[in-house]
Amino acid sequence: MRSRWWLILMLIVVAIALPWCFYDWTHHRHAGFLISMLSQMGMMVILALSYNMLLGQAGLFSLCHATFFGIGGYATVHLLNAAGSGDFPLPMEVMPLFAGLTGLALAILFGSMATKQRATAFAMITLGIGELMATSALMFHHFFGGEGGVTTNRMIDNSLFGLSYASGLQVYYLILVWTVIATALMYYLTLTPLGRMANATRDNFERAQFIGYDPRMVRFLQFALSGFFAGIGGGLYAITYEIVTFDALAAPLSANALLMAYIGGTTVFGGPILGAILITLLQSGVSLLSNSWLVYVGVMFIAMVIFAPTGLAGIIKAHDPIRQAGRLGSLVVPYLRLAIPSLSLVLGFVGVAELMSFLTIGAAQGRKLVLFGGPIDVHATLPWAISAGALLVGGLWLRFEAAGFHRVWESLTTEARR
Amino acid sequence: MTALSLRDVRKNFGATEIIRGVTLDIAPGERHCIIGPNGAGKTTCFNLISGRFPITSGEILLNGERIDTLPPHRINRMGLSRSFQITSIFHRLSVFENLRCALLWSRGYRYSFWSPLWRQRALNEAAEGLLEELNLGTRRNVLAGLLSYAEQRALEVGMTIAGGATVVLLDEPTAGMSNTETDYAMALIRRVTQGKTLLMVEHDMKVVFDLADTITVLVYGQVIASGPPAEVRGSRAVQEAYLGALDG
Amino acid sequence: METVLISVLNGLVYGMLLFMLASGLTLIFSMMGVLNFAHASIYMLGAYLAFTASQFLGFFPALIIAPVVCGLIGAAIEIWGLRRVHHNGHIAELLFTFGLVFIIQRLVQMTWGMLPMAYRVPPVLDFPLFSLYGVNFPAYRAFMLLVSGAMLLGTWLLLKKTRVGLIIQAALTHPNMVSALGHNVPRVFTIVFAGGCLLAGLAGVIGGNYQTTEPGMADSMGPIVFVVVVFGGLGSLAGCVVASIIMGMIQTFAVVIDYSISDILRPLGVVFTGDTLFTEILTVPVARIGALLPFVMMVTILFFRPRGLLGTRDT
Amino acid sequence: MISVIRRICWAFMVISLAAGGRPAVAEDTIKVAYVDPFSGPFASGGDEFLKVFGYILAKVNADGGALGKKFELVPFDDKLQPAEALIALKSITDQNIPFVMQCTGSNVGAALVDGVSKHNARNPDNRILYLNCGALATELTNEQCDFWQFRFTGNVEMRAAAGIKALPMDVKKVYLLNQDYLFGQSIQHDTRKWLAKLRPDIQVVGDELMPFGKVQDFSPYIQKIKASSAQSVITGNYNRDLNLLIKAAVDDGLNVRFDTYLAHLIGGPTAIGAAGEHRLTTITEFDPNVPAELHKTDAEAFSNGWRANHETDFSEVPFLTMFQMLARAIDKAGSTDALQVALALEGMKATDLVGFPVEMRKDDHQLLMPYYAASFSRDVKYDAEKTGLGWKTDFIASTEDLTLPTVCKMKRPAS
Repeated sequence: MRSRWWLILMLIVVAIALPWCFYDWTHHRHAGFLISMLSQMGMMVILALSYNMLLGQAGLFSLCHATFFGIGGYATVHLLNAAGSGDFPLPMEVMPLFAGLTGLALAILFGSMATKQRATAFAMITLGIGELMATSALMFHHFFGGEGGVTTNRMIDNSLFGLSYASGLQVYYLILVWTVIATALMYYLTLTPLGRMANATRDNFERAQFIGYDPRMVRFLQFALSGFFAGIGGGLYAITYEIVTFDALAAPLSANALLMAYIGGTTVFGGPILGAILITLLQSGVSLLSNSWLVYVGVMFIAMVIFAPTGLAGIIKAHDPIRQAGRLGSLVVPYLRLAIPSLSLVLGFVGVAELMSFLTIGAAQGRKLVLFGGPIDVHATLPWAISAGALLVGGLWLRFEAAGFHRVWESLTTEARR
Repeated sequence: MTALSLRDVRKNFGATEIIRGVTLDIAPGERHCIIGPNGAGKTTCFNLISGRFPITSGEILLNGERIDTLPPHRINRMGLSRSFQITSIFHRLSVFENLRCALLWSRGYRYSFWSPLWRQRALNEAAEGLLEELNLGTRRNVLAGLLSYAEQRALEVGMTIAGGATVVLLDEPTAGMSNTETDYAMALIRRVTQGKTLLMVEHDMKVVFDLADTITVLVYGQVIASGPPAEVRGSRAVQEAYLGALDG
Repeated sequence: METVLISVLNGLVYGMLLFMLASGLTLIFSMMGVLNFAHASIYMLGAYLAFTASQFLGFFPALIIAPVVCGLIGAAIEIWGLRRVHHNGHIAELLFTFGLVFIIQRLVQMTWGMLPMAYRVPPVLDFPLFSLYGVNFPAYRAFMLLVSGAMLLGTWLLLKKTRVGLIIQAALTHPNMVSALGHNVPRVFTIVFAGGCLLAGLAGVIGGNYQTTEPGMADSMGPIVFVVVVFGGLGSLAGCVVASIIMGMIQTFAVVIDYSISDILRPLGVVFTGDTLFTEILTVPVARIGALLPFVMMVTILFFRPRGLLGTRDT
Repeated sequence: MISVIRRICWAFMVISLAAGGRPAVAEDTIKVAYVDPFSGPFASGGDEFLKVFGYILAKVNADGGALGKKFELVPFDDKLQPAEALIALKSITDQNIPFVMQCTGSNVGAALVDGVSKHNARNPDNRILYLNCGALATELTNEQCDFWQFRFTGNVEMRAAAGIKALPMDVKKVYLLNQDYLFGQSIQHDTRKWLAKLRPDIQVVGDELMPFGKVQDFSPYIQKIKASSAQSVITGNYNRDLNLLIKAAVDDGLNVRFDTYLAHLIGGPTAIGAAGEHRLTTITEFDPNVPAELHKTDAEAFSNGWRANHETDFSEVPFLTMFQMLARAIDKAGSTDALQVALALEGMKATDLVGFPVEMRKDDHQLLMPYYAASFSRDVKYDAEKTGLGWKTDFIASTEDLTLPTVCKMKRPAS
């Protein structure tokens, strides 16, 4: 147990220190891009964790989770405008809480409809709700501001600690505080009767009935609470970007929540945190480097789904028995032997994908392919040969290494179990 | 006043009639066994009593109150709990968690999302006690899905009685067990259902005649005999149903 | 009066287009339980393949080639992809199809470029068949009705009357028993998935030139197809047909209705003033929210009847 | 412990630097950040404009660029999402790029106007100018106007005015059909306003909003238009929502004029094809036939230079005017400081490629420019996207015609 608290503490320290690592000494200011990416990660961690309260904890496959995130955002924007104009003075630090309450209210309304069913029927009802909300946000101007969205100004100089929230750093630390609070609360929830019964109804809702619990009520409460936390995330979104448009409650964001939770690992509480960090990096970072980042995202999902259905956290957790047996050291060499072919496989694939995309689309855009340092002539056969070669060699070699790795893994796990 | 009674209960799925008017009365504290050939409607009876399926007509009373229109969780809260023919437990929770969940409602925690479970000493002690009673102490933190078949059946029996139900329904608790396991399971059932009303479906005749105060024989959805073991053993109707008509 | 008749006809045409797309998904979704989000992408592929094939070989050969190629692509996806993911559960399968959507979209953008294709109705079908009260009814729409009708009949016959159909029907609910009887169920799954993709490809060939062929066409048809399949009920072809036609009619007639909830309440003396969100919702004419009605209906029917209209088993 | 954090920092450093897109050591150029969608279903917008800017910058740089340095375009993918655009804005200001340009989507435009003005207020030493080359909503240079935004494309009201002026006198009944979101609604509002002002004789027999991008079958709308016996449909629809509308009209045999605003957008002529002949008009900023009709040889040469190796047509004259005026403003200001360039740019008068006078109005930073009402017909010198039909200019709304009042009350920065 002790090692886990150290890990959490270390993570928080890193999160606090990170912006200062990239302080731009020449201009005496922070790397704005890094801070906004970290802020985005904070929000996405809350969104992914609150989504996993449904998918991982209660086995509810929802397709409209962004609705509560977005409504939290819209509520916060209107609250900020009201606070700014003075007729509803509210300190900035409390705004996310009100955003959460709005998310809770909407989750109660939609939850009463959706949680009457389970499995696919539940998923389809949430698909319907998601589409309804996104389109009405585009159409109705009064609350949603139509397509231009609703803008606000976060500098309402009404803060418990006298902060002006002008600089992105202060906003980032507000987000960090709320992310820690929300994560702690969500973790606490998993240790309460409702949290345990959510897992129970996920595993076997009929047995849950015969120990006195109405599965529908358990699903409903879990759905409502997850809406509360998603609303908090939405509030932080509104404070960071100071504008909320219908994109904050549209289908792509719901899909994002699902992908972050699944890639991170739904069986472990901390899984979605990993997923949120990885997906935000992919979306904000890699998308600036290449236009075909969507292909990489798609291929990564397919690889994860086939080879690692339990997600990243699932893989890490699978190492526990070996770690307890103290045999982790003997895994280092097999992992290294795996690393080289997989690196060549990945680089080969990236090479082929970029060459193909520049051959067809990039060329027309008049942009040169800059890869691994130098500009590359897309029509020359050499880059194609190298990339295809790396891909093929990497693939075959990886298959061969994987077999060896599997043998080592089996021997270690059986040994650890004895 | 009977603990549990069925009055002319009928059930049909579409056109086919499964339960054709069953009337049964079980006194408090009585150990009652239902036997009968496969497809006689034994498990369907259990599903009707426990509210899993709605009845077509008739009445079911628990301690005098009608329960045939209530959903299973309301019936359970009134003091009736059951086990399943196919083991039904929370396979991704540990054994201790399974038992603690079974205790939650009866200890009044209801749907609370604020009380921290690790600090509920009385609840945790009760769960530990149950663990010892089921002799599953060594398997405390193992995921229920990874237990052996017999251990899972024992766990399910434990969960069935954990909620303090006065009427306990056990659906073939010893199915698929070896002799030693059956003896062990029967000793466990006898011990944990002390003072409770027990209704059991069973195929193992040794178990039935060893445990039951009264036996009811169900054939094609109808009760053909009901009474103390000796009387039922001698009844011609039962022999005919089981062994087929002897003399032409 | 004539607008009603024409609207019914147009509603039927649009409904049958939805049916062509949804029938493939009904098979896949109800048979393998796979929430196939890539179904609309296969529909897009069908349209693009038909465009390329019709440039070299003309429309009618393309009508055969494009669906067959889509079917082969579907078989390849099932064998190398879905089969390996099946044991990881339905959500894993859904995520697999999610990944597919991104890849297919980028591949289409790479091979055919970003701009809409000039995939047009073939001249031989591009004439008004008849005109009713001054409004023409183009021959191509009649052709669409013909093809979708043939597809309905063909699928129905295949499922109900042929041996493969019986095996598929049986494997729908009891795959283990079917494999116990010696049928190679994984191959049946491949046949079903390939068949579903073939139907989607055929719908793409027909729908491609009726609508516009562009990289964004998959996203616009995506959600409405799920509504039709779920509203019609899982595992029921009849339900799928009825649901498609209902959705087609709604989309067509909703546009005609111009008054809103507040207009209905006004004769009862209830008038809405003030500039709040609720007045905005209550004063919105039905015509503006025509595209939303299918989702409203899906949510309501699932709430009361999870099996959908004619579904055979609970979703 | 410290070494661990140090290593993690290095990892992030590499990512964020690489994320900047260009190694910092590029030769000395004036960088202009270009934010638009380059991935996902809307990628065609950004992709097409990138080619156009490449062609324009070749000319502007050949004419000497500004301060002796060449312009360099730094693309950022916003996936048509406001949040992504604001994240990109942070990366842009980190690299001290003084100008950010955006040409697709009013939702992203509104976010950038707001984001840039807040950034400049909070970081006076690292200010940035927002060059709006495509977010058309009228509010952006009226209620939501801002000192740091310069719009180099006509807003919806200017286009509506030009469209109404170009309507033939025999049109007496019109039917309005627009998409149900900010852009479509502002077209609906401005078109009615200018119809009442310029053509009170015209009767609006229908006024309809349809869900954006969700309608698969337009025949019901065609029925309503037929029932209303309208002579012309005025619509701001574009891409899919316009192509399907016209296709449905042709299928149902409804011969009525389609007076549109954006039918000339890339891909429009291809998708509509022959169906649009004699019934389709649009309001465009330029078309290859304009210089031919006005005998402007250099403009025609420039436009043909583009047509030589693209199937699409060059119609983005305002983009060229934007860079030409920007270059002059930078030369006049003597630096790329946002405030100096802004002061030099506002009120600047220039002539566009075709030779018409244009002006960057001081009080709302809106470029006043001419618009051409053109109809889709066969007898033109240059056809559009090889469809055999091209845009024939019917009416030219001059810059004076389109100098419309503005309600912008701009907050000017102190220093």
